[in-house]
Parts: sequence; structure tokens; C-alpha cells
Amino acid sequence: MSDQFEPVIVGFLCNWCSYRAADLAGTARIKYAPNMRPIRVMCSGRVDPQFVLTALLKGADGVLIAGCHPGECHYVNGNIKALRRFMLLKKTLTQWGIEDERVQLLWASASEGIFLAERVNKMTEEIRALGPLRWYDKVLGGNGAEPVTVKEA
Amino acid sequence: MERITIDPITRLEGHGKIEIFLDDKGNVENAYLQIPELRGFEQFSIGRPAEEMPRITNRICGVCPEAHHMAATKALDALFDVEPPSVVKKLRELFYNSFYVTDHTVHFYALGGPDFVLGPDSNPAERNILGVIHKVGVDIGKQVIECRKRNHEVIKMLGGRGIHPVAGLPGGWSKSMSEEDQKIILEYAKQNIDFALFSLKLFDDVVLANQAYVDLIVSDTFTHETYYMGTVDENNLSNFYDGMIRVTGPDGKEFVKYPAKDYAKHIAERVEPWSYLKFPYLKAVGWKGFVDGKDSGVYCATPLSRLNASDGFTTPKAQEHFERFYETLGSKKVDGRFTPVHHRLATHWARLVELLYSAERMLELTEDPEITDPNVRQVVTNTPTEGVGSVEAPRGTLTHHYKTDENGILTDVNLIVGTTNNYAPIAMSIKKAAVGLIKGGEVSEGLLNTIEMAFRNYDPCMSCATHSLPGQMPLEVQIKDAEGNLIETQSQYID
Amino acid sequence: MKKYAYYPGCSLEKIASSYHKSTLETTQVFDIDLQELDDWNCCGATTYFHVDGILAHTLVARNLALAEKEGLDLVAPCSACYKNAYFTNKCLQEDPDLAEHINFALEEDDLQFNGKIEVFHLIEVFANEVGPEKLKEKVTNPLKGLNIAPYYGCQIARPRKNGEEVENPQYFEELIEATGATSSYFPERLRCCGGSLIMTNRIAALSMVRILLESAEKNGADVIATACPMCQVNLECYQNAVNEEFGTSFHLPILYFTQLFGIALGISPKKLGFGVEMVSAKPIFKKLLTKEAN
Amino acid sequence: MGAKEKPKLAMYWAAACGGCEISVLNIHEHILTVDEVFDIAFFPCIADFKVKDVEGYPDGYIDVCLFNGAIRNSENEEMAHLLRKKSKIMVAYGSCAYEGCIPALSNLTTKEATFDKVYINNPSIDNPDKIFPQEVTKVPEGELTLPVFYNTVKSLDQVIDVDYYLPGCPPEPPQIWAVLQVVVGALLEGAPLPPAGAIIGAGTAAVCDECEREKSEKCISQFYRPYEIIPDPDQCLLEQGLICMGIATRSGCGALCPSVGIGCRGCYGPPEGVIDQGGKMLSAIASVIDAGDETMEEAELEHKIQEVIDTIADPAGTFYRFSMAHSILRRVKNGKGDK
Amino acid sequence: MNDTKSPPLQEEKVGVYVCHCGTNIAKVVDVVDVAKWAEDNPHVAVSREYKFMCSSLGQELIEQDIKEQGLTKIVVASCSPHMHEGTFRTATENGGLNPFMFEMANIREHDSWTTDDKEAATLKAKALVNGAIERVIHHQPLEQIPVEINPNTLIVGGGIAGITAALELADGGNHVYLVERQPSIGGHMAQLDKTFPTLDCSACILTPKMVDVDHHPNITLLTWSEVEKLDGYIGNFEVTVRKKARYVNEEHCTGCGICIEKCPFKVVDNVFEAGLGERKVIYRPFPQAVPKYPVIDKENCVYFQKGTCKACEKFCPTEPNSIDFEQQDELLKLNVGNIILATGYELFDVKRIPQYGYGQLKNVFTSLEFERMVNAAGPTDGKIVLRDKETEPKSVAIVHCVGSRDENYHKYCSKVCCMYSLKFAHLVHERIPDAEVYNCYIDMRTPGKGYEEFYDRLLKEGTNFIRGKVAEVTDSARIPEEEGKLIVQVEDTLIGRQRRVPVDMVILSPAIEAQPDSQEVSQLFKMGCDFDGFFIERHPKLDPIATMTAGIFIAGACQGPKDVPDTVSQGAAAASRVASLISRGTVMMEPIRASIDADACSGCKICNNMCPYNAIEFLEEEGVSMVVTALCQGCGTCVAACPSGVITGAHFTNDQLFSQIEGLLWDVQSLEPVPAGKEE
Repeated sequence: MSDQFEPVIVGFLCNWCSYRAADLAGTARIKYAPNMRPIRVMCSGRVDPQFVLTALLKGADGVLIAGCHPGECHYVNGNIKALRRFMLLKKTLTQWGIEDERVQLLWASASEGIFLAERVNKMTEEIRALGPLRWYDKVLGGNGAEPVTVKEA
Repeated sequence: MERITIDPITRLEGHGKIEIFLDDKGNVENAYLQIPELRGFEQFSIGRPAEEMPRITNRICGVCPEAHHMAATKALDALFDVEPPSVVKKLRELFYNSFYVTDHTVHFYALGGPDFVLGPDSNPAERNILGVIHKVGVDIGKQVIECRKRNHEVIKMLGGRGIHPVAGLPGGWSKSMSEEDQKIILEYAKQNIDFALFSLKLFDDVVLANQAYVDLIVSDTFTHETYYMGTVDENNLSNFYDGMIRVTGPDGKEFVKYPAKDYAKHIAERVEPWSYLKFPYLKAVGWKGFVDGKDSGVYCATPLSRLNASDGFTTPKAQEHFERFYETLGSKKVDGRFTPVHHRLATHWARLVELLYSAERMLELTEDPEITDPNVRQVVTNTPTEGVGSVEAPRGTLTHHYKTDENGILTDVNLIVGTTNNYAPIAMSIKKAAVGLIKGGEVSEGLLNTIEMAFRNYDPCMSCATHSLPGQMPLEVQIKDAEGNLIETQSQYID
Repeated sequence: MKKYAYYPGCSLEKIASSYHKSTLETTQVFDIDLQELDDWNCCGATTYFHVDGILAHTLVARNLALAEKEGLDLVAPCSACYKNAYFTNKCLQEDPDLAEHINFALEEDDLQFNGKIEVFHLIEVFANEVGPEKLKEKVTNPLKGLNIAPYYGCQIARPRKNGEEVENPQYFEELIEATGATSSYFPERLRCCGGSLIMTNRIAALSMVRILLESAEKNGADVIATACPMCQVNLECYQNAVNEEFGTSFHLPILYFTQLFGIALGISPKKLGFGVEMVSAKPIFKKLLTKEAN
Repeated sequence: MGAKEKPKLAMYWAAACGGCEISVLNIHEHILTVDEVFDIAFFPCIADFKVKDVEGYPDGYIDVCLFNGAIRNSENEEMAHLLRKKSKIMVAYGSCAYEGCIPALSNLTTKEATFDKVYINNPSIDNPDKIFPQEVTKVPEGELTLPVFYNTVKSLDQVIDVDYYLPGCPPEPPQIWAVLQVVVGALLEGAPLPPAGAIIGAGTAAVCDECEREKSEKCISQFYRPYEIIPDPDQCLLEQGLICMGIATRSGCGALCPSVGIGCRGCYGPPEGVIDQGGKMLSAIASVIDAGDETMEEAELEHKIQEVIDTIADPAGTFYRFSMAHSILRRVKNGKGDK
Repeated sequence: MNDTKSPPLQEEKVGVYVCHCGTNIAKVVDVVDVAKWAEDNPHVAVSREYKFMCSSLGQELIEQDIKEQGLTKIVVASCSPHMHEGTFRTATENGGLNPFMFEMANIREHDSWTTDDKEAATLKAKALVNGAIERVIHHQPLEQIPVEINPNTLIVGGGIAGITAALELADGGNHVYLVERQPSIGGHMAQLDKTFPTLDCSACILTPKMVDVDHHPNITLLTWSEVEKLDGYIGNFEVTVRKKARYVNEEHCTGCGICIEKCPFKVVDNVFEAGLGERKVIYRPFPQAVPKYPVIDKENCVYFQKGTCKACEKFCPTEPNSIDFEQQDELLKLNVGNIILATGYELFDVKRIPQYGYGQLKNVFTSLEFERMVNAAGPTDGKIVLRDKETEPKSVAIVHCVGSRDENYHKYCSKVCCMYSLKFAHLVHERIPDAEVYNCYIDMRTPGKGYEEFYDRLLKEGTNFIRGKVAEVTDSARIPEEEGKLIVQVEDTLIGRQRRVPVDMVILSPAIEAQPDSQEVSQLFKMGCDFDGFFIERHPKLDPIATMTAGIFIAGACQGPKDVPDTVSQGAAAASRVASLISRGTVMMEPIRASIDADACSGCKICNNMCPYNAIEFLEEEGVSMVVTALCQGCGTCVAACPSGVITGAHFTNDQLFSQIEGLLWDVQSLEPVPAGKEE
């Protein structure tokens, strides 16, 4: 890796479509940014906003949620619920001052390995352009998070 | 140069800090009262939905959340340009007066009273509510606790919660009063009146009957000739919930009377780099520093101020005691109005007169047949823009001012709260006390207690003032010699 | 009111003035404001691109840049103009280097291409902005009983746009039906009219024209509606030539769709530029009148 | 230090409103019992002890310290450290100490913005020279100092270790009394204390558990502001489109607000098993948005959902009304929160 | 911060195994480094790298370490869990641990195969491994859930796939419900004349099987019926079937056919005869139809429309009369353990390509029309004629790939067209020896037993092959020879020239399409279907028969274009899959299920309408919600929704996921500053 900033993206991939799409991308030897670190969930509907927030707190520069296309969800409509949560989360994160590009949702069917790879590349570049998030250092740090020493009586 | 620090900060509760500087002769050169905290409600309320303000701003102060809740709710009426149905106004005022009863009771017995009941120079460790109970008998203690209990019950009944009520809505009140509630409250109101009369009697017996106390009250140390502010109805009679804001001068003449929404035309706030708290003053007169008199914009907003600013009360018993108050303190009637009383310690008495008024007003309102009307809500459709709401908080005129976008999301918030009004007068009282009592570096024994009393009559609530602090104002005076070695420490508590 | 930058192109200035008139008349009815591009230049026509691509692109890009300056999407009634504009717009949007290269030239003129605007053919405006429903509402004089052959020509459908059924577009038919007329079956509707071949290989071009006329006539069309001055010329002006060449006897009016729509919308034929036809349009009016009569 | 010594009780406020003290007074006559059972070691509100005394105490001298108020400035933090040292059991008392409470809404904005609003951009201000309060000020007679105003409001457990949490803004008197009884039981009869880190004086389920309103499966197609509708008196408020945090808030208050027709705002903090109250709230509420289904085009789908979401005003300030300081991210990246 | 995270119960000893996968992983990821690095994790007791973890030796390695080192948790960093999760769970179990004490890190498909940047790949591998370690610590032992299998099977679709599957199962002694939408089973194959490449008569080989189905004691045949609702799960499905009214009483009807004979009204038969022929209003699709009972076409029946006629009733010889105008649709509830979908295909509507002129140019035919035409039992008694029903074509052009391999319609190859187009060519030669036949193809695709040979045979028979996609079919002649002919405009890419081929007849070979309602059907059966509408198989290579929904299998063209042999073998395969499940009696289901802590549930009813399988019940008296484990499919959307965090998703618990997130970010999370006083 060169000296340029390498974003770290946590990816929540649903077991049936997007995880398999990532598998396919691999099997097809499609080269794409190694910045996304996948976590397998059974359905994008399992992704609890708390996971996204935790990832951001713990140092991720971005979070990707990927599920089956609407109408193709293995669990009928888990992905629709994921979408609803995602959209409300976005509204909240905007108030948080967290840029849109940092948290993204995409639909990738098991056959869309290339598409997934492209999106990961795109997202990586977008976040690279934004620069690191690194919550502890850049947001909490320097905000009085540093301890004050106890004055001896 | 010697420097006296009345400074709880590095030690403790430190929600107020006094610095007294002496000149080479050891006389007071200057004294500063610093308020070292701020929570910034004005800023973090921006972006919130306006209708949430009654539930956000009551967290400014847990001592008088009802006041903020009410000011905020009234600001919403104005913001959404809705006229609450008369039953709603009555419910709110009833709720509010019940709160007045507890608040004044607590102050007199738990905080103010001890000085008089136990004597100014009694052992500080004894000088608290429990001390009072021991002195005048446990049944009074019980009565005080009872009084708090029943009125907090009323507050919960009407406001939804005992502390930090939630019932206020633009143009409405979330809960109507049931016939059962009415019966109970009726009973309580009567008890409150008895309790108020009893308290006034107690004041007579313990204070007025004691010449030493009376002298103390009228002594120059505790006298400031400032402007006075209070809310009055169309007949210039005192009202806590609603009315016009009236300011009278040191001479007792009406200086100005204006609706709350014009507050900014008349009041300005000054910033000093050494305190987080701002200093309001009368714009028309201007800021002349920490001095009293006709030419200084400094004004005062306390029970005493309200009496001075009004022509009396709407309820018979309270009115009776109102007149007695002025006659006793040697005030004359000049074209129909009593000349103002400037003795700060008289505030305690004024507070009891208000206690009686609140109790009477409660009864009036509860007896009103309309009070149980269930129609306490209305759907609001107007586009919100800007609104000011104000009430008389026990510690002074409280003003909330909101601006919103067309969706009712706050874009600007300004708050001028009770005690803030009195920041300058308090500072002055301190300096006056210090100057009067520190001579040639000699700190008289009475210093602390006097300063304490100079303070306490204002019943300053720094939580309100800083939108940050609880009522407690601890004071610790350290007397250091030229080398700064600690030679003596005394301390007292002031609410 | 929807506003577009209007690029008439050279033909509409003179030979296709009836197209020009009828266009302005009909669009007015639907509150569409066609604001003629100030100081527009040639579109490169059908040949320039094959002579010098870069220069051709530059030529077209200038028009696009002018429209961009107005902040308006560009509308061209001539299929050739449209195709060139659409083509260049797409190429430049997709090839920033090319765009940069050309912008360098445009700077001379204080112009810049940023690919901010869209390019439409006039008929697309009718198909999408207006649409059959709105058209139908405004029809005061339905073209009942008239069989109109919808002639798209070869350039509207190319290059392909995403999603659109290039091989089987239907919007022209739908619009025609909306005027109350019948859109007659016309399998050759996407076939080339011979275009500029008429200059270089006359016979080939004429035979192409013939195919169109034949097909239209065989399927009972009273008139062919065109959306392009070049097609119109080839089909109308060379009808006699075709007859001489192949011993046929075509006598088929060739009109701009805007002219036909205009009639349906109750606009006076004069305003629509009628009266300069080489193949008379009278039979059509007769047919309509007789229909009204009974 | 006789064997019969009573346990020592302390109560202190940091950046608080005093409501917690009042809540203690609101156990009414029981206050006398407290007075009997405990020696008050430090309780500014009702007794006269000084910090000097506290500093004088040996470490762990205080048996129970009820600490309320958030950590807003350096001085609050110093006091927290001191009392931690002197106390056996440290209780984060009330919402401020537990999770930041209303003052922590300040974490949606910045110190700079706050100063600007309070001291400059303000309708009644008179501050032509743009003076801000300074940590150190030179005055003719000498120097005056003020404590450091933090940019981020912190919960107590973010600066010291906390043994128990007593949620509520303020805690409800019956709950307080219950807790005091447990503590007394433990200190006097040696009854077992709850496990360290436990949340006491509250339930484990959500407020709905205590709420009388009738609940049915939730499908919400529009949200209303409290003044936009007059809710049905018996039906669940959330189902009627009024934001009510009850579903994502720990029980214990007795569902006071919903019972008077006002939506819960979550002052008791998240229920057991939830870290981020706001995050969970938005997850739940978004889950039951009744718009869009799998048969729709993606664009239409998003549009439909967006329409409903647009009717939710200020999610951050509402879902995190009390828990901002203790939420996962704790504060906003920049001042966007007030936009 | 994760104050809800329960610390691992006892001291965990994790074994980490990093696989080289030959060079697949090792050439990009520094596996040695990763394994070494993993040792530093306090929970890790053993960390090894090995050439092939999935090899028996690799697995033994794990088993040994568990036994000898007393490992409590296992992490294998290798390929995708979809590849080998099962393998390593077994190894873990053989070692004596619960199989779920295992977690996999996918450092091949998700890492080594996707980048050449060794450093980055190794870093990512570490992250993935660390995530897996932190996660596995919180794994709980789980037991697979056994489910009883109901031995009855539902087969949807009575084409050759469905028929084969039904017979296979029934012969094995299992009961089968065969549901067919049309009045008769047989499907498309029944419409065909000959089957390539052997050219044996389609009917001759199909009819016997149809009859077997009809008489089979183990088969309940439900024609003229459709599945309306599906509840339940593998082993215990409840299916609701609508049996449409036939207006003929099947109990009394003998199928003598007199009613059909006597019915005075004819309509064009667009279904079976592809519009070429006619049928009566009360009809049997074709003579050998199974079942033999006719059906009344209500829309066209004069009695139903006008109230008079009843000819069929009058002439019905049975006693009591078999015609029943009052008959109503019936709703049947069937309980089955497995389901096979064999819903077949539809043909592409060639009208969508107007330049081929179908519908406008009368002598343009579709392949199905031609099939019927050449069928001896068809409308022309097997004579190849133009629309006028008499003229024999002297020249025929067959257009391949109509709607297939075409960006504008279907990108895919329909697989069978080449072969049947060749078959057509042969049949033309056979019946009209002097006819010229042109096959216009893009590529000739003949992979299959005897297929290429058949192509070769056609070459010899003198068919003209033109390699090129037909641009248009028109009747506008340019030269006298073209007059009155259909001209096929095509670029012959082999000679690189545009050709205009004048012919008498054009046959279009349309693409094979999924059934128009396959979308709804896949919803109904809670399984996926791709953009083209074909059902998605569980794995494109390793399991083209099962679907993502346990207990539901697919066979035939509903999964993708297929010829008869492929279809038959898939039908049989599906049957055997079901049979093995039945004989096993129970299935083990992944224990990935949600559960609700009843004590902590507040009964807020957020979760209740989350579940697509209605697995969440609200218990009124307790005032709490409960998960019906058997119905739960483990998606976890209720877990994410529950605002008080009382729903746990087994094997995907918050603990596990929070820890994995933290673990994954080991290199970027700077630890929270520890305030003074906190450490003491």
C-alpha cells in the first residue's frame, strides 16, 4: 500500500445475494479495492443500526450494507426493512455531520459480482476523497475527552 | 496586596465564586461575583421541534421546572398564534399557583426561614430545615413536608409528572381535570390557605415581634434603591401566570409597562469576560456599572420587586397583608400607590404574602365550574414563526423567545430567566456588604453571615441563571495574610 | 410553461419553412416555449463527421454550449441535426479528454461545454413532454378516417437510448391515434429515405424512396407523416423521379407531423405553412371535409 | 469509628438542574427515615458539610455516593474523581450522570456555536466588543479564573468507574425509596447487593410494559407532531403516529407521560440489552413504516419511504433526547446537529 | 462500551488454521505471517497454517488439536463458508466440540482472489481472521433442529418434468399430488410431433407415461387446478389448491366424448393448436388428453352466455348426467412434506419484433404453429402448407434466435432452437423433397448426444445454412423474382455480403421464456427468481435442483431453457432428492432461529408484523410475543427491529456481531483515552 490514505470499510453482506456476489467476484478473479472488510449476515434486514454506529466508533471510515434486490430477498422483504432503516439512519447521520458517502446501501444479486466490485471501488474512492473518519481521534479526542488530573487537596 | 477569595470552586460545589480585592490599606477595592458555568440551552435547542421546548427547558432547573414549562408553553401559544381555551388558561394558572405554594414554602422554611427562626448567628450546622423542625416543633416540620407533598401531588395530577411536567402544548393542555381531582385539589387549596396564614403568623411572632430583626431588616446594609419588575393584570394587580410586564422606578413611579413580546426593546444583557452569566439591565436607562439609583439600569425581580411593581393583589386576604406589609415598613401612599420598600430582607415577608395569594388563587380557580371542562386540546394548523412567552418565576420574570422555520423547527432561542435579572443587584449587595464590613484588612465576624443574608433574600437559583446550576450557593471565605497563608476559614451556605 | 433552446437548422430556414411554422404553432398550444438559439451554426449535416470527426464535434459542441449558456435543453426538429447534436453530446459527456480538447477551441468564443443539458428531437417533446393524452384533450378537429403512415426515418431511433425499444418504437403511432386519425401499418417506417445518396447514387436513393412509398401505399396510407426535412424532400420532391424511373404512379402527400397535428388542433392551414406542397395535400382536406359532412 | 456507626451517605450534583435533589425530597416523610438510618457525610442540598471535610475523609469513607449531573466542565470532572476516591459505592444518580440527559443535547453542536449564540447572536445581547468569558481574565485588581468548558458533555462513567446506575429524569420517588431500602438492607443486614454495573431502581423491560394503552401490530404510514392531532385516549400513541420512545426506554417510571397523552422521550434510558437507545428506536420505528413493498421499482420504493420519513422531525434530537452522551457515537462530527 | 456484551464464560482456547489453498491464497496473502500474528491474540491457543485445510489431513489437524490441546473454539481462514463451512463443522464435531463452536474467515474469494497487493491482502486477512476469533469466542453450542417429513409430495406442473418426477416418486411408494393448470397433463411435449435428434414420435413416448400417471394409485391428479396459497415449511407444508369448475362431473363422466361431438359451437384453439386449428366449446385439448374428462369453456359457451343450448347435457349418456352447469370452484387443502415446481416455459411473442412481420405477413409462422402443422394429428393432418391451407411452400426459411441472444429481448441462448430448427429443416426435406430450406443462424449450437451428428446429416440433406442474424422479413419486392414472395434480408457473415432470400414460408424459432407469472409463483413459494423470470437454484453448479427454500425443488424449463432429455433427468433428480428426504423421515434444520426473552419483552408489538413467515405470535394473557421456532427462518429482521433488544438471533447474536466488528477493526481503532482515576 502506498502512503495515500486507505479507507477501512465494514461491509455487511447478506448470506444469499451480496455475500455470494462477493464470492463470485472472487471466483471470477475480479480485482477490486481490498478496503472493504465483509461481515456475513443472514439478511440485510438483520443489520441493526447499532452495528453501523459501532463500526464508525471503532475506527471504520465507512460502512456498506448490501442485500438482495427488492423482490428477490430470500426472506421475501427483509431487504425492504433494511432500506427503511437505512433511510432513517441516513437522516439521523446527516444531523451527525457524517457525509452521505460514508454509509451506503446497495443491492447486488448473487450474479452481480462485477457490479459489487465496481461499487466497492467507487465507495473506496469517494471515502478516500473525504479523508479518514477515525472517530476516537478526530471527533471525541480534543473535545475534553482527555482526562484532567485530580487536584490534590 | 491582600486578596480574599470566597471560593468554593477548587474545593467543592463551586457554582458561585467571589473575589474580594483589598487595597494597601486593607480596605475593599472591588468585589466580583463569578458564575462559572453554562449549559447553552439557547444553542442546543436550535434544530429541535418547537413543541418540545416545554419538555426541554424545564431541565434548566429542577427547582422551578414548572416555571420554564409554563413560559415555554406560552411561547408556543404565541409561536403558533393560537388562543388557548379559557379552561386551559385556568388549568395552567391553577397548576402554576400550586407550584408557587411549594416553592415559596421550601424557601421560607428550608432556606430563608432558619436565619430568623434560629437567629442570624446560630450554629450553621443547625441552620437548616431539620434545625427549624427541632426549634419550632416537629408538627410544623410535618406541615411543611405535608404542604410540599400535597402540592407536588397536584402538580403531578395536572402536569403529568411531579418534577419536569409534560402537559403543556401549543394552545392546550394534554390532560383535563376530573371531578375527583377537583374535590381533592379543593381540599388542598383550603389547607394551603391555612398554612399560608399560619406562616405569616409565624413571621409576625418570630421576626416582627423581635426588634433586633426589624432593625436588621431596615438597616442600610440591606438596602438598594433600584428599579423593580413584575407582571400585572389590567388593573395593575399582581399575577404570576399572565399579564403585562411593569417596571417601577426607585421613586415608585411606573417607569414602563410592556407586553412580554417587546422585552428586547426594554432589556439588554451585558457580557463580562470573568463570568459565564450575563448582566441584564434596562435599555432605556443604560448600564452604569454595579450601582443603584435612578440613573443605573440595574433592576430587580423578586417577590419584593413584584409587590413594589404592582398595586396589590386580586384576592382579599393577600391584599390585606399587602397593605399591612407597606404600612408596617413605613411606606406612604403617594397618588394611590405605596412608595417602594427597598429593604432586601423584607423579601422574605413579601414571599409569604405571595404564598397566601397563590393559595387563595388556587381555591378561586378550583371552585370555577369551568375548570373540569374536558376540551383542553385543539389541533393547531397555523404556520409557526416567532413567539415570546413569559411568566413570573418565584425568582423573577422569566422570558422565553423562540423563532422557527415553517416546519416549527427552532432556528433561534433566547432565554432571560428569573435570577439573571438579579445578578447585578446580588453582586452589588456583596460589594456593599464587603465594603461595610472589611476595614483595614480586619474581617469582622459577621462578614459571612451578613453576606449570606444579603444573598439569600434574593433566593438566587443559579441553575436557572446559568441554565446550569442547582440552587445551592455555597460560600467559603478564606482570609489570607500578605503571604497568602491561610489564617482563618469560615463558611456558610446560601441558597 | 416548459422552455427549450430551439435549434431549427438550415432546412427550416427555407425549404422546410412549413415545418418551422407548424412547429412553433403546435408547440404553443401546449405552452412549450421554443426559444431559438442565438447565433447557432451548422450541425455538420450527414457527411461532415465522416470527413473530420473532431471538427464536426466542435461545430456541434458550439451549439450545445450556446444552449448550455441559456441553461436550456436543446430541441432539434430535423433528424440529422438531432442525431449529430445527440451524438456529440454523448461522446463529449463520456470522453472528458475530447471535451477538454474541444473546450479549448470553444474558449475562442467564451463558450464551454459541460454536458449539463439534454438533446431532444421535436417529436420526443411531443411524445414525452406533451404525450398522447394531453394532445388528445386539445384536439378540436379530429382527423377521423385519415390513414397516416408514421415515418420515423432512420436517424431518430439511432443511436439507441437506454430502455427504449429501438427496433419497435410506438410513440409516433400513439400520437397519430391521439389526433383521431388511424396510424396505418408501415413496416418500413424506420428505413432510410436515401438521404444525401440522392446526390451521389441517384438510382440507389430513388429505389429506397420507392420502397417507402410502395409500402405506405400498399398499406392504405393517405399521407406519410415525417419528422425530418431531409426525408420530406426525398419522399416528396423525388416522387415524380421515382415514377419516371420505375414506371410507378405514386401520388402520396408527404407532410410534417406538426402540420397534421396542427390541423387536428384546429390551427388554420395557412399558419401551418400549407400551400407549398409539390404533391398536393388537397385530397386529405377533402377526405376530412367529406367525413365532417356526413 | 465505633461499631455502631451509621453508614455514610453523600449526594452531589455536577452539571445538573437540581431536580434529582428535589426527587429525593419528594420521598417526603421517608426523608426523615433516611436521616435516621444514615449519617449524612455530604449533601449540599440539606446539610452543611464542606468539600474540605470530604477531602479530609479517608478513602472509601463514604459508603454510598449518589452523584447526579453530567460532566460539563473540568470542575465537574475533578469533583467526580474526588468523590470516587472517597466512596465505597458510587451511584450515577439520574439521567445526567447516567447518560448525559438534556444537557448532552449540547453534543449535537459545538462549544464555539454555543458561545456565539449565548454571547453574540442573541436578540437581547449588548456585547459590541464580542467579549467571551475567559478561563483567565485580568482585571485591574488582579486575575479571575473560570473552569474549562468542555466541547463534549460526558456521562459519569466516562470519567470514573461507576458501581450502579439509577436512571430517570429525575428518578421516580418510589423507585428511589426502593433503592435506598435495598442499600440499607445490604449495609445493615448484609443482604446481597446487586451485581456491580447494574442498573437499579428501574425495570428490565420497556415502558410499554407499564403502559395502559391498547397495543396492536404497528404499521405507521405517517407521523404527526403532538399538536397536529388529538390522540385517541386509549390506543398506543405510536400507532397513532405520535413519536413515543416508550418502546425503546427502560420501564420504571410507570409510563407517566403516555398516560397523560404525551409521547415518552426516553428519560429512563435504553432497556437491558440495548446499547444505543436512539439507534434502536430508529431501527424499530423504521421497521414499522408502512410504505413501499418488494413489487415496486427501486426509485418509487425509496420515494414512498422517504415521504413517511420526512414526517419525522429531528430524529437525532428526539431519539437521543436523553442518551446522547452515552450513545455509541456520543457527539456529532461537527455542528451539523443544529441544522 | 458494549455493556450488554456477556464475557466469555470460561477461559476460551481458540485454534486458528490459515489455509494456503495451494497457491490460491498463499501467493497473495502471507499466510505464515497471518498465522504467527494470530498467536498474539490472548484467546488463541494454537495457530497454524497448512497447505489444504479441507483435505482429510487438514481436518485431522483440527480434530487432533481439539483433543490434545483442549481447544474450545475453532477458526479456519480459507475459502467461502458456502464452500466448506459444512466440512469444518464436521471436523470440529469429530474433535468432540459442538459443530457451531466454529467460525470461518473467507480469505480466498473475499481477499486473495480480489487483489494483487500482497500487503493489503495480508492486512485484510488479519482483519478477517481477528474478526472471526473475536466472534467465535461468543459462539454458543447449538443443536440442529429435527423436522418430521410428511411423505406426501406436491408437484406443480404436468409437463414431462412433472410427469417424470411424479412417476418416480409414486413408483417408490410415496403419495404425490400432481397439479396442472390446463385441462390435461402433457405440457408442451404433447404438442410436438417428433423429438430431435432421434425423430421418434413425441406422442408415442409421452402418452404411455400420461396414462401411467392417470392410473397410478399413488398419484392424485388435479388438472384444471392452480396452487393459491402456501403455508408451513419443509416437511410440513400446507397447500391450498383451487380446482376450477369443469362443469363436468368427473365421477360419472366416462369420457365417451359424445358431448364434444354434439356441441354445436367451435372456437379457434389458441392454446394447444397454437391458433392453427379449432376446438369445440366443450372440449378435450387433444385426443389422448389425461384425464379424459372434457371441460366447458365458460366464456364461449352459449348456455353460460345466453342461457340456451345445453346440447352436451341433452346428449350425455351417463346416468346420472355428467354435465353440471352448477359446478363451483373447489378449494382443496393438501398437506405435503416437499414440493417440486415443474411449471415449464412460454414462447417469446414474436410480434415484439415487427420487422419479422409475424401477424402482418401471413406466411410467417412460429415454430409451435409448424410443430402442430407437421403433426399427423394436427390441424393440417401433417401437411406442410401456407396459411391458405393448400399451397405447398417450395422454399422455407427458418430464422433462429428470435428473441434469444438479443440485447433487446433476451441475452441468453434458448438452447433448443438450433436443434428443433434443424429438425424442421429435415421434416421439410422429408415432406417436400424439392423444397429449398434456409437456416439463418447466429451460431449453430448442438452440444448433446447425437446432436452434432444430426447437424451433419442436415448438411448432407442439402439445407442452406446462412450464418447471420436476420434483419427483416418483408414482402416488398425490388426485383421481379421477389414478387409475391417473402424476402428474408440477412447478412451472410461467411461470405460477408447482404443477402435477400425470397421464400414462400418463414418459420420463426422464438426464444424460450419463463412463464409470465413466474414472479408471482416464486413469491408464492417464497423462493427467488432471476431477472428473466427463471427460478433460482440453490447453487448453479452443485445444486441446480434445490432452491433457497428448504423442501422446495425445481425441475425442467422453469429453471432455464432445456430440451426433453435434460428436463426428464432433472425431473427424476428432483424426485430422488425428495425420496431421500422422505426415507430419512426427518431433516435437520440450521438452528439459526430467533427467540424472545419473555421476561424482558414489553409486548410493544413492533416485531409482530416483521416476520414474513408469521412466526411471531403475541400471547394475549402473558402480554408478550413468542417465536414459533419451526416457522422461523432465521433472517433476523425482528432481532434488528426489537427496540428493547430482547430478541436473540441464534448464531448471529449481538455479542457475536459486535465482537466481530471490533475484531475486524483491530488496526484502526485507537482505544478510548482512559481517564485518570479510572485505572485504579
